[in-house]
Amino acid sequence: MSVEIRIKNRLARVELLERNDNLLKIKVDEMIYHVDLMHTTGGTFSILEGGRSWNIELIPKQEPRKYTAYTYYETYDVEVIDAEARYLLNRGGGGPATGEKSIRSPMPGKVVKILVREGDAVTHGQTAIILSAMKMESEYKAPFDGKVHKVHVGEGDIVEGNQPLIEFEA
Amino acid sequence: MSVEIRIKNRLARVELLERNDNLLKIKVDEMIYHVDLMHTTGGTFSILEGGRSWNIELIPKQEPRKYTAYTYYETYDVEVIDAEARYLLNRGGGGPATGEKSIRSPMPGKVVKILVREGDAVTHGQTAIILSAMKMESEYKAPFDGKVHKVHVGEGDIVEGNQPLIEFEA
Amino acid sequence: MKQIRKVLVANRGEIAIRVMRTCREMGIATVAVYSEADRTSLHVRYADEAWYIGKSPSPESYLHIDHILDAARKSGADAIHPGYGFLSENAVFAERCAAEGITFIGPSPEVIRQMGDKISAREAMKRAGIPVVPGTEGVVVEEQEALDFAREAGFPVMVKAAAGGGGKGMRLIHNEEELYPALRAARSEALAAFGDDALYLEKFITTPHHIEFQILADEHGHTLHLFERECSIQRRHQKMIEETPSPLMTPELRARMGETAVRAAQAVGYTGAGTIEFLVDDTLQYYFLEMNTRLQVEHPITERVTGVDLVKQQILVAMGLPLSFTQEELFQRGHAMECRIYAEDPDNNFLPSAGKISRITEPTGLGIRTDGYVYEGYEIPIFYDPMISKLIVWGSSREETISRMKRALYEYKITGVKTSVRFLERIMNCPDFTAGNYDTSFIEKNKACLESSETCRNACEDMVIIAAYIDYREKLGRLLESKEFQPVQNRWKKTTHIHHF
Amino acid sequence: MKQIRKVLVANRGEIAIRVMRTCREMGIATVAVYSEADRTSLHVRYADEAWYIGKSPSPESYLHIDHILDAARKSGADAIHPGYGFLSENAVFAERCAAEGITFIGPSPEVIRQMGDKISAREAMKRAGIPVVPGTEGVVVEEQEALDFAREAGFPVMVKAAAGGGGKGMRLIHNEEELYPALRAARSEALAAFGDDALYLEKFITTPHHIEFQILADEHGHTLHLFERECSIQRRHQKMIEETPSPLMTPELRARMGETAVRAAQAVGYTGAGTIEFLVDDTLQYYFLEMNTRLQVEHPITERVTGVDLVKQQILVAMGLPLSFTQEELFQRGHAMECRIYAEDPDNNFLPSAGKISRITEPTGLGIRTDGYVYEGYEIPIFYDPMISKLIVWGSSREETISRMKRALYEYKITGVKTSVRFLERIMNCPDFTAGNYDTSFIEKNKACLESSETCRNACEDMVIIAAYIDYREKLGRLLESKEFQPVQNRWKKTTHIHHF
Repeated sequence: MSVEIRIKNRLARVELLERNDNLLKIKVDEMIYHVDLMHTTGGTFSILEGGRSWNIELIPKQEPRKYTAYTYYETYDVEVIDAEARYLLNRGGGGPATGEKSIRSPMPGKVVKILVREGDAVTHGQTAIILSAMKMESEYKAPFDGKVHKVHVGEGDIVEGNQPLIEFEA
Repeated sequence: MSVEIRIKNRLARVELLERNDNLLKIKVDEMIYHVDLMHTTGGTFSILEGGRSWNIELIPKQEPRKYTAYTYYETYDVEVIDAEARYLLNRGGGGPATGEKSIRSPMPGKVVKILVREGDAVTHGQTAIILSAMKMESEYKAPFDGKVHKVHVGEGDIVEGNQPLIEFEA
Repeated sequence: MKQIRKVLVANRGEIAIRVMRTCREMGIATVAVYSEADRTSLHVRYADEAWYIGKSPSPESYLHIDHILDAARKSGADAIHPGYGFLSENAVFAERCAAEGITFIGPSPEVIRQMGDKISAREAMKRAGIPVVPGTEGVVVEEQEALDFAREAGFPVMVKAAAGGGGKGMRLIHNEEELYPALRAARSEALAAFGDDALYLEKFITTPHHIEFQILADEHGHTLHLFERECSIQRRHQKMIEETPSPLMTPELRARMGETAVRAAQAVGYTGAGTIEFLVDDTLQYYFLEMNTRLQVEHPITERVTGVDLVKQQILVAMGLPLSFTQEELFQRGHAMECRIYAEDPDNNFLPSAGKISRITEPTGLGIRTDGYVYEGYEIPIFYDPMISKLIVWGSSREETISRMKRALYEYKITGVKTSVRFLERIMNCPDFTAGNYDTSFIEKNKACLESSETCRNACEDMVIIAAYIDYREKLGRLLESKEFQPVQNRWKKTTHIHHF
Repeated sequence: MKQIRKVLVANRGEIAIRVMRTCREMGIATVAVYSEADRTSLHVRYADEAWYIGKSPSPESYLHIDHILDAARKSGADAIHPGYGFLSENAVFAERCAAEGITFIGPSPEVIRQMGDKISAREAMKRAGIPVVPGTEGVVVEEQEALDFAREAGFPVMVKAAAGGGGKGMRLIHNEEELYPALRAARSEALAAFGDDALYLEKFITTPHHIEFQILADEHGHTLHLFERECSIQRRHQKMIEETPSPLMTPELRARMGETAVRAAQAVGYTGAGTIEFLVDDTLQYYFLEMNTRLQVEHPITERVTGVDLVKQQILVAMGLPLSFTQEELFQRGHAMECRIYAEDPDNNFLPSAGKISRITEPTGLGIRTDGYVYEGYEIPIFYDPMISKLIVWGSSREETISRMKRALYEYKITGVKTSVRFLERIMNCPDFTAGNYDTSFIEKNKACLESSETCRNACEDMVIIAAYIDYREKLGRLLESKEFQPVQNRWKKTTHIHHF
C-alpha cells in the first residue's frame, strides 16, 4: 500500500517494503530506510535508524489524516493523502479553499466587536471583527473588496477554533 | 442501582440518589454526600465535597471490578461487588482461595532455583523456590505439610506476576 | 504575632500553586477559588479546599471582591494571598480584607494606592530624592500640556496610563504628528482596561535596560534588597526572559541602585515583598520607573541565587515577624534565568493559542525548576493570561546557565497548542544575547536571528513521514489509546519479542 | 588537551540520562547502548544515537565489554562514561577502553584495581596513615584466622567480600556460634555475586554513621574535596536517604575528615570524581571504609550545595584540563537531601515491585530536583535495579529542607507499581530523623514510627468509594480513554456546562 504524504511543500511517496514486528524496510521517495520503530497508540514514536535515535510525537488534527508532528527540533504539519483524500481533492471539496471567502477564528476566543453588517460593502483590508483571547485582542479584516454575505456570530459570543465568523462575496 | 464496594475490611453500600452533570447526591452507607465530581476516562478524579478538594487516581487491576485507588495520602485496594460478583462469590469461584494451595509469583521475575520436585514430601515453611527480580532474590516456602502436586515452571524461566509456580496437596 | 493557619489564594494558574506549595511547607492549609472555566484547573486540585467564585470572565470571579471574601468567610481562611495580577494591587481589596479581619499578605492599602497611581508614585519618589524619568507634572488634562512637555523634553516621548500596567494604555510617540492620535487611543484603551483614562507623559529613554530590585521589608523597620533582575527581553511590552545578575551590572552600580531601592521602599513605609523597577540608559544612568507592590512573575530567579523563599518571607512578614537575616548576610550565588512559556505563536505576531494540551514533557535535573499549572488533557481557557509555565535555570556562570537553558528548552515538549519554547531557544542562540549585549529593543533588532530556521536535516522530515505513515495504517485498525510502547501491528501479543538488526 | 566530541554512556536508567544531560549542555553528542528489555527505555529515546548490545540479563549486555566496545566503534564515540554500577569499577574495562584509544571517564585502571579490592585498598590507606577499621591482615584463608581475629577485636565482627559491594557477601556476626556458618554463607554469596570468594573480617562499629566525602582530582596534581554526605539511612545495606551537611558534623571535624579524604585520594594518585567512605562512631572517631572510584548515586546533593556539576568536572578532567577552582573557593550553601524512590513494597520487606507505570506526577517548584527515567506506560524490567527516581531537595536550613521534602513527597505520585514514596514520608515525620539523631540502625530502631498509619479521615475512604462507584458505572458504557476532565456520563457534549451548588 503506497500513499502520498504532504509535509511543508513536499509531497513524498511512502511504501512499506518489509515488516518484521518492530523492524521495517520502508521507502520514502527514492530513499530506502531500515528502521526499528516502536510507538504508543497515543502517537509517541521511537525510531532508530542507522544508530540515530528519533523521538516523534504525532498529534492528530480534527480533520482526518492530518497531523501536527513534533520532533525535538521542529514542528511540522503533515497530511496523508490516500485514495479517499485524492478523490476529495480532485472533486475540489474538503480543502481549505472555502475559507478564503470568509473569516474564521484562528483559535478559541470571544467576539469583542463586529464592525460590519450583512449587506455592507467592504474594501480589502478593512477591519470586520475583533476577537479577544487570553488578554489579547486581534483584528480580522476583509479578504477582498466586496460585500458582507453573512455574519455568523454576535458580540460577546464565545467561538471555537476554525469556526466561520463572517462570509463575504465579491 | 445500588452496589457494594469493599475497601479494606469494610463493605460499603453505595447508591446514587441524584445526578445533574457533575453534581451528584450520593449515599455511602448512612452518609449522604453532595459532591461535585469531574473525572477523566483514564481514572483521574477531582471531587469537591463541602469545599474540600480530593484528587483520586483509580488504576484498574487485571481482575474485573477491582482497583488500586490512590489519594495524596493513601493507597487502597477497592473492589466493586455487583450482582455478577456476588454470584461468583456465592458459587465460591474467582476468589483468591485457590491460591492457598500453591505458590504464585507476587511480581514478574526470574526463577533462580527450584528446590522440590513433583511428588516430594514437604513440610510447612520449607523453601520450595527462589525467584529473582531487580537484583533481589526471594525465597518462597511450602504453605503446609504435604506433597508437591505440580511444578509449573523451570529454572531460568521468566514469570509474570500472579502466575502459579508450584502446587501442593495435603 | 498573628498566627496564619489557613490561606486563601485569590488567584489561579502557576502562581496559585506556587503560593500553595510554600503554605504546605509551612503547615498552613490552603483554599483555592475558581471560576467556571477553572473547575478542573490544577490549583483547584492542589488545594485542600476549593470554592466557586463565579463565571469565567475575571470581573465576575477573580476580580470580584465580594465573591472572594465570601469564599474566605465560608472556608474560615485567616489570610489572603493575592498572587500577581487580578486584585494583587487593588487597595480597596486590601482594605476590605482588613475590615473583615483577614490578613492581606502584602503592603498596606495606603502604600498600594500611592504606588499604584503612577503619578503619585513619581511624586513620592521625587520627594525622597530618587531619580525619575523626566515627565509631566501629574496627569495631562489638556492635550496642549502634552505637546509643551514633549517639545521641552524632546521626542520620542511615552504616554502612559496613570492606573496602568501590562502595556495597556501605553504608546510611543516619535513626533508631533503622532502625538494627538496616540493620546486619544491611549485614553480609550486605558478607560477600557482600568476604568480610568488618566494619562501622563514621560521622556522615552531609547533602548533602555529594564532592571528591577527585589525588596523585602518587615513591620519592625527593617528593609533590605535581594539584588537585581534584568528584564529587558520583552515582546509586546511584556517580559519574556529575566536573569540575575544583570549582564550590565557592576558591583558598584549594584550597591548604589540597591541602596536607592531600599530608600525608595522606606520612603513610603513599605512592608512585605515588592519590586522597584528602574530604567537604565546606555551611560548607566538609572531612573525610577515604578514600584510593584506584590510578588513578581520572575521572583524565582532571585530565590535561586539568594536561597530565600520569597513567599515564605511574605507570610512571615504578614504574621508580624521580623526578618531573620540582614543585608550583609545576603549574597548572589551563580546565575539564574527565567524563560516564560506562553501558549502563543511566535511566528504569527505572538497570537495567543488556546486549546487542549496533548502531551507534556518537562525538563528536570541539575539546575532546573519549572513552575507551571497545565497538565495533559487540560483545556487552556480563553479568559486568562497565556503564560502556562516558567522555566527557571541556574548555573555557576551566565555561560553555563545559557547552555543549561538550551538543554532544558530542548527537553521541553508541550504539544497540542503552539508555545514560545522554540522561539526562546532561538533567543539563546543569538550572539547579541549570549554576549549579554541587549536592551528592551532586542527582539526588534534581532529579527533575522530569531526567524524560524530548519535545524533538522532531511532525515528528520523522512522520519516524520514514516511515523505518519505508520500511524495512518494503524488507525485503520482503530485500537484503544495506550501509553505503552509497542511494535507495529503486534499489540495483541502479551510479551513482545524485540528484534534487532 | 584531548577533545571529547561524542560520549557513549555504558549504562541505563536515571544515571544514563543524567550524564547525557551534561553532555548536551557541553555540546557533546551522546550514544546510548541498550539491552533487549530497554529498547523503549528513556535513555535510548534521549540520546542522539542508540545501539543494541545484547539480551536483557546484564552479563549479556551492560556487563559485556565486547558488545559495548563494538557499539563505541560503530558510533565513533571518543569517550565512554560508565555511570555507577555495571562496569564503572571494572579495571579490565578501563584498560580495554584505553587499548581502543577511547577515553574512559574515570580514574586509571590501576587505581580502580587497587581500590576495588577492599583488602589492597585498606593496605594502601594504612600505609598513607589513614585510619581504618581494625580488621584481618588481608584475606582470611583458614576459618581459624577469623576466629582469632574476632576473639582479639571482640564481637560483633563483620565478614565482607574482598571484591564486594552492595551488601553482597556481607554478614554481621554476633558470637562464636554464628562465625563459621556466616563465613560459609558469605563465601558462597560472594562467589555467586563477584566470581571471587575472598573474604576478610572487620571489627563491627555498632550504630555507626556512614559519612562520605566527595573528591575531585585532575591530572595536574590538584586534589580537593566537596565536603561530606551523610548516608546512614539504609535498608538492606542500601542507602535510602542522603543529606549534606551531616547533622553530626562540626566545622572542625569536617576540615579534618576532608583533609584525610584528600590525602587518601592523593595516596593512590586518584583522578576524576571519587568518594571516600568513612564510618564514624559515637565518639566521632572516623575510619576509612572504602573508596568508590566513580560517581555516586547521591552526587546531586553535593552538586546542590556546592554549585558544581560533577559530571561536567569528570569530563573536563578526562579531557586533561586542570580544575578551575580551588579548595578555598568551595563552600556549602544551605542543606540538600536526596530520597531514593524504589519500585518496591516497604510494607512487605521492601520486595521489588516490577510492572507497568500507570501515571506519574512529579513534584516541581522551588528547591526541587528529580532525576528519574520512568514514564507513563513504561514497563519496569525485572533485570535491573529497582531505583526509578531520585528526589533531591534543597532548603536554606535542614528544617526547611525536611518541610520541603515532605511537600515534594506529598506531590509525588507514581501509580501502577508500589514505591517507597509513602515510607520516605513517614521517615520525614519520625522525631529521631527530624532531630538529626540517627545512625545506620535507624530503620530497625524506628519500626513503630515507620509503620503504615491511616492519615486520612473517614471521608477519604468514602470519596474513594464514590470514585470507584462512578468508574464502575461509566465502564459499563466502555468509552475511550482520554485525559480531559469530564462530568459524569456527559462526554458526548462538546462544551460542558458546569454546574455549581
